Amino acid sequence: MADAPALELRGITKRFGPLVANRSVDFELRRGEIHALLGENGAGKSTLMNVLYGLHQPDEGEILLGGEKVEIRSSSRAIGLGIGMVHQHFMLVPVMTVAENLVLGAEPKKGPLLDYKTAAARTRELSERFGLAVDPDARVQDLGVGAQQRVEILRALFRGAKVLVLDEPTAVLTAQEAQDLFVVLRNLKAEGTGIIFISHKLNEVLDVADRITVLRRGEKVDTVPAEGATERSLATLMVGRDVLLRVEKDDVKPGETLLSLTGVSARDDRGLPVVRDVSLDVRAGEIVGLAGIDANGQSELIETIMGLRKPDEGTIMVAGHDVTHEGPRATLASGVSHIAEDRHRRGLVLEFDLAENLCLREYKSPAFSQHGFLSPKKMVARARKLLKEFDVRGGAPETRAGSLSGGNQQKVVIARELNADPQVIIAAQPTRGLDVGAIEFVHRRLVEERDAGRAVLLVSLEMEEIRSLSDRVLVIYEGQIVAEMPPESSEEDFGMMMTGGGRGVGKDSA
Amino acid sequence: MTPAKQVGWAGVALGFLAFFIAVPPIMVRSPVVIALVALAGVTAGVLAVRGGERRLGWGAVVAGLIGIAGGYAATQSGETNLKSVVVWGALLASTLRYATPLTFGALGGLFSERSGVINIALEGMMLIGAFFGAWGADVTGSWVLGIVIAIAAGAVFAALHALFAITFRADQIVSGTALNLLAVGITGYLYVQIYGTDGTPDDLPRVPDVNLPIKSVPFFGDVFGSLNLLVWLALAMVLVTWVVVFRTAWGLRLRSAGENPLAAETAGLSVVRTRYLAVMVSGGLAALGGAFLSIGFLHTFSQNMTAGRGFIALAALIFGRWRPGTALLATLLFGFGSALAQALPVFSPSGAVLFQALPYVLTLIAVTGLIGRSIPPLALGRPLPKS
Amino acid sequence: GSDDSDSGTSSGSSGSAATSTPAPKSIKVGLVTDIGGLNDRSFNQLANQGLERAKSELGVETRVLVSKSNADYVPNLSTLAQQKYDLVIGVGFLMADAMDTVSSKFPDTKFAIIDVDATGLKSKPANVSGALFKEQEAGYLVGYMAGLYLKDNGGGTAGSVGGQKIPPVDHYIAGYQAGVKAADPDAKTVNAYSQKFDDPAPCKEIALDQISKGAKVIFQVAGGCGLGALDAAKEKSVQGIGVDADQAYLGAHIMTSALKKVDNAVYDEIKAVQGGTFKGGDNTIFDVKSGGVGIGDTNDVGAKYADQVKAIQDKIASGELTDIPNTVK
Amino acid sequence: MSDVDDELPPDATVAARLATYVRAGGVVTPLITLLVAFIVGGLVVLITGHDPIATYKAIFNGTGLNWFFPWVTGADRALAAVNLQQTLIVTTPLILTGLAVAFAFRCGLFNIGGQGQYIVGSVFAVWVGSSFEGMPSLLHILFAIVAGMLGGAFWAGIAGLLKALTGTNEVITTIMLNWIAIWTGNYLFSLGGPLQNSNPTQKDVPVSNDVVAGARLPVFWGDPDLQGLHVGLFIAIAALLVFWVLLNRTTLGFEVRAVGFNPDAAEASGISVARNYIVVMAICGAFAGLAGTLDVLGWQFRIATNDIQASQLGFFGIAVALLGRNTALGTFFSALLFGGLITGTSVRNLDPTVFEPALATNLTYMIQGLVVLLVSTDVLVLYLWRLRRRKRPAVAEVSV
Ligand SMILES: Nc1ncnc2c1ncn2[C@@H]1O[C@H](COP(=O)(O)OP(=O)(O)OP(=O)(O)O)[C@@H](O)[C@H]1O
Ligand SMILES: Nc1ncnc2c1ncn2[C@@H]1O[C@H](COP(=O)(O)OP(=O)(O)OP(=O)(O)O)[C@@H](O)[C@H]1O
Ligand SMILES: [Mg+2]
Ligand SMILES: [Mg+2]
Repeated sequence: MADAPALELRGITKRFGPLVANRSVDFELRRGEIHALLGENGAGKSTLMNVLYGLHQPDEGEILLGGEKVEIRSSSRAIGLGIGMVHQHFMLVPVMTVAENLVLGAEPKKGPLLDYKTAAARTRELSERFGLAVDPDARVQDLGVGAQQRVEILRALFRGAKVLVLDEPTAVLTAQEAQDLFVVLRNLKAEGTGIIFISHKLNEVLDVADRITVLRRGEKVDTVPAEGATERSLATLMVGRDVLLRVEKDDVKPGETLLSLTGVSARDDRGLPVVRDVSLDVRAGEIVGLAGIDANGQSELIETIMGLRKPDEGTIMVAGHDVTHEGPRATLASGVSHIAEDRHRRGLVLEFDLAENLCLREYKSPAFSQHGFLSPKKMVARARKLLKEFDVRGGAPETRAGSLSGGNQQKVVIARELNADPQVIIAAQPTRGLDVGAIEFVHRRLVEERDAGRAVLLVSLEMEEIRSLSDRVLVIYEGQIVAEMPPESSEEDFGMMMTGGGRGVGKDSA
Repeated sequence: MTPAKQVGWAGVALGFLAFFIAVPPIMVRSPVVIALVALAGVTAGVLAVRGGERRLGWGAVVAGLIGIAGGYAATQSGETNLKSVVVWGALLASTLRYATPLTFGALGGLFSERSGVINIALEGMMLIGAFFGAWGADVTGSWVLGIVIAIAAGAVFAALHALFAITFRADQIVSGTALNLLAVGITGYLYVQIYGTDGTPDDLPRVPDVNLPIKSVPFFGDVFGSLNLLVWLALAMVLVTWVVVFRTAWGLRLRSAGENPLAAETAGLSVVRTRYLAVMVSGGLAALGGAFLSIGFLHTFSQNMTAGRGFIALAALIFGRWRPGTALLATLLFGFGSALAQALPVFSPSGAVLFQALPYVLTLIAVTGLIGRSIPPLALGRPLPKS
Repeated sequence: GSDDSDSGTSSGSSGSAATSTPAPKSIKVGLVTDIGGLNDRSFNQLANQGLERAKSELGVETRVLVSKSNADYVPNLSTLAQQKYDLVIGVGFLMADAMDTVSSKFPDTKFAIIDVDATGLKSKPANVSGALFKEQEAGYLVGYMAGLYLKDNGGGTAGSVGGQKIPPVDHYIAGYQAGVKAADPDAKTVNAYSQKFDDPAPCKEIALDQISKGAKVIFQVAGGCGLGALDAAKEKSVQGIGVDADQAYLGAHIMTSALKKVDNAVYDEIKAVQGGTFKGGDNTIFDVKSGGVGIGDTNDVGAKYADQVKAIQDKIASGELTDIPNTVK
Repeated sequence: MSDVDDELPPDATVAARLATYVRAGGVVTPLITLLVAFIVGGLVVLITGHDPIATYKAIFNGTGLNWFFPWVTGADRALAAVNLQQTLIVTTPLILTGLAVAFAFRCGLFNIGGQGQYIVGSVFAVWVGSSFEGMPSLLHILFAIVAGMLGGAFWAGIAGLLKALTGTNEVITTIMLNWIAIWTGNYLFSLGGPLQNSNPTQKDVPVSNDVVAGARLPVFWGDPDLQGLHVGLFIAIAALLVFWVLLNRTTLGFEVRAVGFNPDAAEASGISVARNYIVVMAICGAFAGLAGTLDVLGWQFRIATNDIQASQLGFFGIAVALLGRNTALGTFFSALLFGGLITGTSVRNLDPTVFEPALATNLTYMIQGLVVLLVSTDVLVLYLWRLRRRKRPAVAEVSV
């Protein structure tokens, strides 16, 4: 059947326990088509694709490839059927070379041995054919995200993918890198490959896709042609109502400098320099945004400020105190609050109950302990108050933090950090993974804190968030502050600076 | 290598040289010379520390101090005593024998850990190998079959580790500890049940020695002239392991399972199968180490006869940074410590007992000091996420 | 109350037994091993053999308690005493303190202890008989044979491997070295301790080391560990000498064995109790003269020297040869 | 309640893992675990031609736990009392070595070094206990206890220090420290060793001096001369209490638990992870050292070189802690269980015609191994759990 669609999903339902991630979803992909999949966080996009790739088994529904019903029990089966996937979180082996990553699972052999030469040659060949520049012998861990992305795509193509799934491939790319990627995608499309493209960025979707399918709360809402669709119409489809994310805030009235970094440099866990000579000031009553692409030293910079990472050089002052070599406890004590970028890793002890989590900073203060003995009653009383104040739902003081939903966990972190009456707030990805309502709450609180005269350093990968909240924006690239820009600057200008356009050096092309 | 690193390693080498020249065959008798050489090592260490190679530098300082202490002690002791302790040929032959079970164990551990499964159960797997090697050789009357049965038993026992660690996603250290206890129980039970109070028969088939026609070659003849077949096999396995793990497609898959199992999974590989196989290979190799003890070297089985060798093998693996060549060096270091401990009492019979701690102290220093933090496979100890 | 009547009758009957020896009285005998366990191929095993022999030949009722740890010594000894065993035998010098405690608590029970000087016990109990062995005499005999062998083979070294430096071990070794020197004044001796009694590996390494340095005979005094030393002898085709029990069964490489007849000691103590001649608060010395120590079967090599060794044995028995050293320099 | 297994992130710490299991199974899980372990053990007994029921019954009676049955009277009762005393004497150090493992687990550390710490503690205790004759009794005992605990703390602290400073895996270092402790201990009491006894009649025996009468712990049940039950049991029980309070009611315990569950988060909230590693290991060592101390002061009174090589109590602590789920109460009961197994399988109590004691010793190891193995996953319980959930249709479907 020549005119059968390349791929068809019929009535796919996938449950995780009581949660229905996909409910009776139909989906169709034609040959030589770029089909975008849209939906809010948690709408079930990745789940649907994981079902297609054999990583999840559907509870109901069937999959047809070229009109034939297929069962995909494993990813090797999916690969065998010509399905390739570039995952939201990269699936590469960092210590191995590009070529090794590429051939993993379908290795060329010479006798019993791996034929590395052939592997490298084929990598080079493929890379030239599709215009995806990579060095076969480079170790993946030494590559930037853009290059890793290219390796992922090459890997899928190497295995002969006829259907290519890209799960949020542009999330970590700059505007320019994204445009480069789209050129590749159009080439692939011309060769007859069907492409499923997931993104939250409506403009990209309109730019590159032929058709668009929207998921909402696990269900398919509609499939529409890109022609004729607008960002607004798509947003309405996704959320189910008109949305306009706008943060209301007064004009900035900055006061004295509360956080001041001068010439700070630090290394990453492997000992490579990642923070280079960073100097910045954050004053009372302002929100300073730190914009940058993921893995450009933001995490390490925050760790250095918090005393979690030893700087090689430079000084860090908080409200006039030098905390450079003081360690986390003293840094916190000097009046810094830290909304950690990964709440599960740094923000919360999931096995602790909420009362304990809310006391993580202050368990030693006389309010909660005497002579080294804790007083659980006081901890619970305080927790009860905070949980109410910060509208944490689904949790009592005795509830284990791990049993809350992500948004409510984040509220717990925020409650603890803001309640500490800080001078400086470091908010790293404060709304990552939150729903619209929760995002509004967090944004409102941050603005309130700013208005209360605190200095806020906002680190985020979401340009939208940075632009709507910040009073000033600093751009970080390869560990250096490369520019200070007003938040009103255009997306393109930001993109330029964030990719090193300001210095004229490209990282990934090296 | 950065210059600081070179200086650091030179310092380490000088430290050991200070000791080396004090003992036969060179036997420098002047403490001053020894001290000068060792001090040069210490100085190099300090320089390396200054140059940023802190750990290596301190390692060189320690090596220098050991060099002074050991070298000085050597110059102060009688030449006859020295000559009777430091017979390099005998010492190294003994080192190889001590190292062999450890090498098998460490290589076994390498397979398992490279695939992402912590193998603290090496001790138990060795013990299983020791018993079933002896039992197999006894019932079949053939050492070859004894070895085969030992390997099979080790692999089956390791499959249990795989079942719990991989399929049931148990904490791998805890389940490994359990297997060690279980191995003591199983082998002890069977031993008592089968052999009662008589012990294994005295005509247990033996793995033969390989007699090379180099007996008369000085030094080499003493060391390599008549080593057990399994000693040679252990050395060969180091090479084989390296080729398999780093030069074959399966090795690539194995390492990818240990570094990023999800990546391997999405490349269409079965991480579960890879890990099972790796853990079972691990069991087979460790069991071979046990079989060396029972039918290669001692020709008997006794309860709990591995006596902690599995743990040392694990330490050697870590010290050797999960690489076959360096792991071999680590086992040789430990073997040398044991051999030396056995020879040293000539100097001080009352301190003889204390010398027994030498190999463990050496391992402790080695694991913590000199070489620095070794970075394990990224996914080591992590079960595959559930889908 | 029953305690008294019991011991009263037993002492009464044993008084008459001393003179007339009627049909053997059925008594209960308990044996407590030390932590080496029953299959140590050494004195625990031998003690058990003695007990078995007494059971079949003397018709006594027996029970063996194996100690798994030192925590078992006192409860094991006292359990047997409480259960009215007529004789409770402890094995090994590590049990000395426990024996001291328990025997004082049960003055009416008879105790015997192998390898311990009963007069040296802290509370000097009158109901404990010590069984001491002159291991040095056995060591001397096998050493003499080793020396003769060396002499015939162009001289050389006689090696010995001890478990730990403790008295019974050193007695053997001291005698052995003296014997070697007596037979061949030019022979050298080497000795080392493995520090272990169970793991055969260190003993084998020590023996291999000694052999590589010219030892032509290896004498093991290290229990289960020592089997490794004898295995080294087998592998390197030198002569091995067993210890405690007759270890000739290990193969043709076993020149002979130095015997310490713990089985006889146990048997004798039982017989003494049965016959009413048991004497507490004192030691029984087992030596060449009494047949308590001696030399085992020889292989073809050793057989050549059997007569000469026999002569020495007679000399020791007759008291002509004394002052065999019992400490290793 | 969601499936416990899916709740666990793949990189969960041991502490988090065990906490999840405690939540999931409560007291039922360890009981089922035990049951399965005993059934498997029984099967082994059966297959090798013995009667498992008679064997287990004999073992049980050997523990002396039948003392609690009112219908056991007369000589049986007296015997049961003695056996129970012995069981409790073994339980005492097991509680403490169990705590030494459990406390470390709660901080995310795996302390396999209980054996070495036990040895070092007992060495210190025997040294203090056999010196200072004439010191007031209570003071002497306290002194010896403090010394023993400090000794253990010092020994374990080395592993903590190395972990904190260089990140060296504590599993490896504690194992090495065990061996070093064994050989150093052997050296101290060997002939000519610095702590070998000074008694002229015993100068050939590699044993320490005796603990003086004043430093011995009073016996409160049974014959003081025949290894009756000493008051160390109460000290161990007090240690359980200390453990619980320390962990749950002090700032130190708060830190320990935080580090155990999530060292990154703990560090970010100002808790020094390195300091906790050192402190926690030292406390663990103090527990294990106390175990050795109580043994020395309670019934052993001296240390011979062979005792050091033969002792296994430190290793048993691992199984005790795991079965007890690192909780105070759990540790008590599992210590009692293993104490019972040890005495129950001893030859004194187990009639060789029922089951050969040499086999029984190994059966204990097997049961111990099975218990730990099953605890490592709680696989059985989880399995039943899932089965039950599968049978029961999803109650209410929740949309995303
Ligand atoms: N393995 C799993 N077990 C249980 N629930 C899961 C699992 N994977 C996903 N979910 C849940 O299923 C829902 C859909 O998740 P999915 O990852 O498909 O969302 P998404 O549309 O890809 O969101 P995003 O845009 O954030 O990537 C979410 O509520 C998520 O928490
Ligand atoms: N891996 C998982 N296993 C089991 N349940 C999960 C898993 N992931 C998510 N859930 C459940 O799915 C539901 C939604 O999860 P999700 O992570 O999408 O929440 P969220 O969207 O981040 O939180 P919020 O709704 O507060 O923003 C929660 O009830 C959570 O318990
Ligand atoms: Mg997704
Ligand atoms: Mg979400």
